[in-house]
Amino acid sequence: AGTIDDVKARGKLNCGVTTGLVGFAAPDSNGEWKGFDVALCRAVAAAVLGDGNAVEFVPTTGKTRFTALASGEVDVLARNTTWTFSRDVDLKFEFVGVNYYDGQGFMVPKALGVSSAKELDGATVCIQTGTTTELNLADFFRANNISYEPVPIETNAEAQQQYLAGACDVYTTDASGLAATRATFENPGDHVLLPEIISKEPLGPLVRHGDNEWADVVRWTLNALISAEEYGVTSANIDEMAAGTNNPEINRILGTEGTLGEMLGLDAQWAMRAIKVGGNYGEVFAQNIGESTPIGLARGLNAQWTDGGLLYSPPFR
Amino acid sequence: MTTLSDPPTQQFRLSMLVYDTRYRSLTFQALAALLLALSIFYLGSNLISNLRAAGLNISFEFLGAPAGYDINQTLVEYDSQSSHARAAVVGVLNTLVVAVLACVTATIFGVLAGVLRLSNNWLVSKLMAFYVEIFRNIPVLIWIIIIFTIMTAVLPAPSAFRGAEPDASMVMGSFAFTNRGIYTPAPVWGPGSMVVVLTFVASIVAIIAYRKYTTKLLYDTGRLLPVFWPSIALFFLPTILMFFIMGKPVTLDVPELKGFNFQGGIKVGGPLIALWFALSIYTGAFIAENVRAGIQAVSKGQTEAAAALGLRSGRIMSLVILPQALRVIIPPLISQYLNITKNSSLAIAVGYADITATLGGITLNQTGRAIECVLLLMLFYLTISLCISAFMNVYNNAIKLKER
Amino acid sequence: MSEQHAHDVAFVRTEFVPESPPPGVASGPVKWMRENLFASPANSVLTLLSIYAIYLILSPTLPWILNGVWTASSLSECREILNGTSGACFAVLTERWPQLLYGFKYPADEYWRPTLAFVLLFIAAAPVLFFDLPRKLLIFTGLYPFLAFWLIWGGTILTPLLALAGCVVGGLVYQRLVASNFAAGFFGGIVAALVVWTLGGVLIPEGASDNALLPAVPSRDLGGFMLNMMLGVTCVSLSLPIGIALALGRQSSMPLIKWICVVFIEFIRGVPLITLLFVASVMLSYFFPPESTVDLFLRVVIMITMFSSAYIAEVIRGGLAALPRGQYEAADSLGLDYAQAMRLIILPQALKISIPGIVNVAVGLFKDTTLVSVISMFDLVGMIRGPILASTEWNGVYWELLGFAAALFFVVCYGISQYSQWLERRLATDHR
Amino acid sequence: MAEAQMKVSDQVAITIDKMNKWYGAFHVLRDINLTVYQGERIVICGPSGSGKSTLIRCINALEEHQQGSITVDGTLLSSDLKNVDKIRSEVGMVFQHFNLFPHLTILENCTLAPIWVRKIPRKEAEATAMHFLEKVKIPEQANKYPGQLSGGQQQRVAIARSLCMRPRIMLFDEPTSALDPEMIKEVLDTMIELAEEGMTMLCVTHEMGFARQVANRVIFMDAGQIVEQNEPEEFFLNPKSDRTKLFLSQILGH
Amino acid sequence: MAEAQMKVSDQVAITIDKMNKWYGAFHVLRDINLTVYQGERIVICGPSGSGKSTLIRCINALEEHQQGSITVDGTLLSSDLKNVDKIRSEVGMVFQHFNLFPHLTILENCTLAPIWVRKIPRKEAEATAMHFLEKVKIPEQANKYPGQLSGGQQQRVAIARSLCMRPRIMLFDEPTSALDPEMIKEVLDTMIELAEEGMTMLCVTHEMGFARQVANRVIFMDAGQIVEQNEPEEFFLNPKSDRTKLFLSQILGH
Ligand SMILES: Nc1ncnc2c1ncn2[C@@H]1O[C@H](COP(=O)(O)OP(=O)(O)OP(=O)(O)O)[C@@H](O)[C@H]1O
Ligand SMILES: Nc1ncnc2c1ncn2[C@@H]1O[C@H](COP(=O)(O)OP(=O)(O)OP(=O)(O)O)[C@@H](O)[C@H]1O
Ligand SMILES: NC(=O)CC[C@H](N)C(=O)O
Ligand SMILES: [Mg+2]
Ligand SMILES: [Mg+2]
Repeated sequence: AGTIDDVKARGKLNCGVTTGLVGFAAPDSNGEWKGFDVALCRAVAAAVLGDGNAVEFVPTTGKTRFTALASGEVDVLARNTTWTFSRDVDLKFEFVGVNYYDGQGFMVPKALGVSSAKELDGATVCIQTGTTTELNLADFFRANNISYEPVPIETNAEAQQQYLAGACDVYTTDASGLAATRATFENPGDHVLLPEIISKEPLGPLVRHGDNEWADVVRWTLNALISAEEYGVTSANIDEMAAGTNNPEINRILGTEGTLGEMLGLDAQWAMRAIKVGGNYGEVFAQNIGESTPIGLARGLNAQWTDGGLLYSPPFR
Repeated sequence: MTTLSDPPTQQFRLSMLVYDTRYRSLTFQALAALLLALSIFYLGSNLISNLRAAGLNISFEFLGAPAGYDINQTLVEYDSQSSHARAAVVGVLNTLVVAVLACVTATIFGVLAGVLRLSNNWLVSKLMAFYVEIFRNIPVLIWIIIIFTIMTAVLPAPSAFRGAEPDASMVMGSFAFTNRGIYTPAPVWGPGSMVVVLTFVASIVAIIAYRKYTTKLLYDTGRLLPVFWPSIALFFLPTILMFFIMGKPVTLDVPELKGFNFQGGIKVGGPLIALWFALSIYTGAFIAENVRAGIQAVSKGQTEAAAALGLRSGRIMSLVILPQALRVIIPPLISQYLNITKNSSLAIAVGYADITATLGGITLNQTGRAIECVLLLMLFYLTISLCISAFMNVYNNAIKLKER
Repeated sequence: MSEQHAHDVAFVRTEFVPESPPPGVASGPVKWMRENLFASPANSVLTLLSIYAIYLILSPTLPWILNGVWTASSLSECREILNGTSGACFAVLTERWPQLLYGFKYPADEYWRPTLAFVLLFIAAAPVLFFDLPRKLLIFTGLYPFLAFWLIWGGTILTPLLALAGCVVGGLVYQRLVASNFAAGFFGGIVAALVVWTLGGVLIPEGASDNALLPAVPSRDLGGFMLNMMLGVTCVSLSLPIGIALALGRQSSMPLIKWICVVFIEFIRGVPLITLLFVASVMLSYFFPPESTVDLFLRVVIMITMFSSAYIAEVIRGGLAALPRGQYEAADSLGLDYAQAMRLIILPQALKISIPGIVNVAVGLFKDTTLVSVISMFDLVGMIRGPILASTEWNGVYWELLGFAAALFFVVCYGISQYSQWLERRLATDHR
Repeated sequence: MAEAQMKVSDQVAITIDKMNKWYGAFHVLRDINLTVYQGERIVICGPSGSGKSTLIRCINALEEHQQGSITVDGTLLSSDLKNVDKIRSEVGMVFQHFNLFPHLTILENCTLAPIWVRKIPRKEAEATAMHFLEKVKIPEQANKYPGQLSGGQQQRVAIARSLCMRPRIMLFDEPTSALDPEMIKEVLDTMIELAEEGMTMLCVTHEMGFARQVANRVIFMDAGQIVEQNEPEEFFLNPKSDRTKLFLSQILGH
Repeated sequence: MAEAQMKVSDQVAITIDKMNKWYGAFHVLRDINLTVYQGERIVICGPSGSGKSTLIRCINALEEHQQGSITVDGTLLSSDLKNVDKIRSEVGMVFQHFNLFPHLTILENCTLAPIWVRKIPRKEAEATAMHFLEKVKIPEQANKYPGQLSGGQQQRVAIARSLCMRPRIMLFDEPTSALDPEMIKEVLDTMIELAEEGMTMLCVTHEMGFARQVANRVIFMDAGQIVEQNEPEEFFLNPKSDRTKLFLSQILGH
């Protein structure tokens, strides 16, 4: 049976997330998962099962995430995972889209007085193993002909601990991850992100190869969130809009027109529910990692194409 | 009575498969073989269909591809362009390094604690009992993490050594204890240093020869020469003399804070130290128990008999008690060594680049070749443990006390 | 013949010497100290060194512990309270103890369930651990797994009842059939149990768990020390029967069976538990049918059980080897068949000899359950290293948390090992 | 001598025909031919290692033989487990080292096999057990454990345990050689009583007094062969073979 | 009786004067006075726990005494290690449980102490060892390990091992009580031979035959005291003290 039937039968969506990266996915003190990636999981769950809380969050490390997905332990992996050729082709996964356009950055204590990554010759670098950043790092230092010493680490939490203790001079990972990590520091101001972004890290949710129905569900849920922002559908006004608008695209998304839901194997309100749980893409972004949060990420590349960003959902039609 | 010498040949009946001892065991074994084959087939077919469904295949070609990642402790030449196989070799060597180091120190800790636990000093023996109980009853993973945390959270970062009035300073001006590891001076072998080294090796040989000679002299003539002080003298004097004669050819390269880190000297990385120390102190507690049991296994009568023959306590220890106690101690000691090797796989908790971390960790992850990597990993540990137990069997047979 | 010696040897004591106290060597603490602490110069040096070592350890830790802060909501608040003085921040324990004990997802209203299961565990284990208790208690021991399952996982009570029913029916069929033939009884029992389970599985309504008496808790939500306890207890009890089977198989005269057991045991004992856990987390699901998703907890239980059964098999093999051959022969000559001889004569004795060894394996295994944190399960160590240390409030409180984990394990393991020593002493003097 | 009262029938209890046995390449039993009639009491003696134990263990199928045949009470001892079971339940065996089950009480020792092998209800089995325990004169020990009894008492329990299976033939392998002198008598008395009731007995023993008093036949074995057999009086007074003479001079001498 | 050939000189070998010993608060040896002349053969007997072993262990400084003095061959036993060494090398001791060194061959057992303590060259020590092994009649076992010998042989090796140190006094602590009856004789024979050569011997034993045959004096101890001592004939036929009578009736009775 396809994943979608499994999920429906189970009544729960198994969603792979990080073991804890504030803003993207982390349990709060009540054990409730919160974050940008979490919101996507909830949206999918709402779309498929009608309940944004019908999600089992499976914490995975950089190392365990792919086996968790491949072995069927999770139905979808929403764990700031970079879309790369080999993961798509060789590891046989299906990236359904990009929910955050990112790049690898470096964070150093201000006190070190470093202003460029090129000055890091001989530095000790904390790096999460099993990630693209680990490979980029090797390439970057080799290309610039400078040396470094890697300190391989399993989780963001440990990296943070090592970095703060001074066991490494630099912490490198996705720039968004760096910002999120820095936000949890006691004195975030003592640490700076270096200007270099040494790679492209398009982060997005992924599913197993070969189950296209399921891939479509996740892909279009993500697109629904993005489109919703584009068309101004928010969690606040969605009920209103669901009554019918004069924009046929919105109507198709919200199920008042056409049979898109049916084509996906869902009901007509699937996208409406998905948008309702956490809001549209913009709302999710603003709530979890946006400029008003401690993490304070600007939209940048992640603005709608209409605003000069890269977010560009294919049409619902 | 008849003359028939063989039991009458019976007609074969099906029930004989179960009730006849001749067939019974064959029947059961056939059944077992069938079950085994069935389960292998079941698991195998699941595996194949799962792999096909996921579009994967089993292949070890990835081992030849460039690894792409760097490793911080490499005993053989390695960079990110080397193959995964080479990364695995680096991991194997790192595993062996930490295992061997931990075996040595665990033995020292264990023997010390085991002997001291038998001390008639109340405080010391209680202290050792405390050590043994505390370390045996808390998981080794927790110890590794605790010691690693001490390494990273308590020791100063290299930057603390910087500045006019640094927060930390080097011990004796040449040892730096930092949270990235310990930096010690490294010897620099100048011209002529070979001579010094050779002298040192020669004096070690001389010590062994001298000890052999004293025993032989005793056996031949009954004259017992002093052993301890001459050994000490032989150990130090020739080498030191030669060192000065050759004009101090060996100099020390003292680590110095340059840039982000200390440069020069020898660095023993923090993860290595944490793992090494945790494994040795944890296993040391077990070895201490073995040592104590071994010494206690030699009956009091042996000591008394030796004393009654006029032997002094030092000699009783070395001639009578230790040779017997060692027979009891060494077999469990070897299985503790095996445990150390297996537990060294916990390196993964502190980021030490052993085989589990390279082949079973990063390589597995970057290539997605889970089955292949885990298989290779198990194969490696299995080989080591089979070698150790083969060695143990040989040893056990060699030391077996002759009995009637 | 006595003319040779000039000495008159005859002597008869007429007055008996009364017992007298030893000559006035100093007694009391001074004497004790002289004998036990300062018997010789070397000894005195050792004593002083020990005292210094104790001082070194206690001087920073004691004030740190005594000055501990027990109420604060975050590390920074804690530091404010301490105001620069050295002191522990035990507030993290008071704040997060439910997470440490039960994991961060076990529903808070239901904490009483695992707690109750834990308490009942003692009652269930007692008759196994102490032979003097009435044998009737073993009935409770038999029921306990089902009860504990229901308490911890919740859901419909039908599931454990069905499992129990299956076992009971299987047992009854076994008893029936074993009279004629062991193999028939054994396989008959298994088949009967399977039939009950499949039939019952069809009968249990789909939504039975939805509004059950105890809300269902998925196994992914288990965590903290509870997870360690559950893994330890489950795997040890499951591995006992498997270990016995392996040990008997290894003694078998049938080469194939012996060979299978030897390969299995030596293979498992040759690889570290971590690699087996890797197998559980990354490989095992490839061996199950594609549609069945066996959850991680179960896979880990399978691997740890295999691991510990290999070790237990070796312990039991020792127990079997310690039995004199005469016991086997006496059983044979009375006409008992293999299964009866094993069940009635050999195993009861061999197991009794093996209990201390089994307990030691159990302690080792219990400690090793912390390794599941490496495959990102949130046991006690996983909780500490993951969610708690990563949280904004408690980022950086290592010692309190690690010390707590260490203390918890110490109490349990030390307790068990004391029990095993007591048992060894008792078995040594037990004449029966 | 009580022999007059003991009856030997014409019915064959055990027939051993051209039996040969090897341990590996070592030929322990060579060409054994022996017919035992019901009610016969046979004592087997011979030097250590001559194969006495092996012979009676073969009768009970505790050891396999490689050539020849053994028939017990009409049942041919073959590799068929049913026959083995049948023979074992007809034949009781008492070992040198008693081999009581230390984890069971005396009573449980005695009822175990009747309940599990003969499928006799427990009550009944216990009654039988008490009957035989009375016979060996230790009914009061029924609820103790073997470790709490003296060697002589233990051996008597072992005899009672065998009797509880109501065997038609009893085998004894040096039943008294692990006992202190004063206990030997207790056990021999029990065996004599058994003999008087007409039980077919094969007994490996060096107790010549016992042999004289109860045996119909003494068999002397050496090097895996039956060297001589005769009635006890004849055997002891007029040994025919040199080996027997040598052996008798040794054991009677000391 | 061979006693006629055994000579007792007037020279004192051991003097024990008002010796007292306590284990903790327990008074094990009370007011022991004893003079042993060279060439004397003394048998010490008494009930279990009466302090016999403790007494002879004190002579060898295996136990410390708290009051009184022990002088062996003119050397006062004090806490001075040199005196202790001197005394130990003059006094040989044979234990109940032999205490051979299981990891050394018989020959090595016998040469260990001569080489390391007496500093005798190995060749010579081995010759001496073979001499004494011949004396105890087991030279052919020289290259076996203790575990390969029977109890009696082991005890004889233990005696030879002590003799290799050429002691002037031998102490025996129940040397035969761990042995099977037939082996006891072997060992006693060896001891008798030693006695015939005039060795000064103190022997804790309950072998009355041995006492009668070789002892000049039998000492009876009870409750840590010497209760009675006399020549063997007198001692056994005419015990004076009630305790001695009671004791003798017990051990001779059975
Ligand atoms: N399992 C065995 N494997 C090989 N040889 C054996 C085995 N059991 C016995 N033997 C050998 O078979 C021979 C006969 O043994 P058996 O026990 O029958 O002698 P026995 O007459 O009973 O002697 P004893 O009076 O000492 O009991 C002996 O030489 C013995 O060493
Ligand atoms: N190390 C010790 N500590 C305390 N008490 C001891 C010790 N050794 C012996 N005793 C006690 O001293 C008393 C004398 O013991 P000793 O061994 O000398 O008796 P014995 O006459 O040799 O008895 P046996 O015939 O049983 O060997 C006994 O009551 C014994 O319990
Ligand atoms: N740091 C992370 O956890 C993710 C790193 C990177 N985006 C990857 O997918 O490999
Ligand atoms: Mg025999
Ligand atoms: Mg004594």
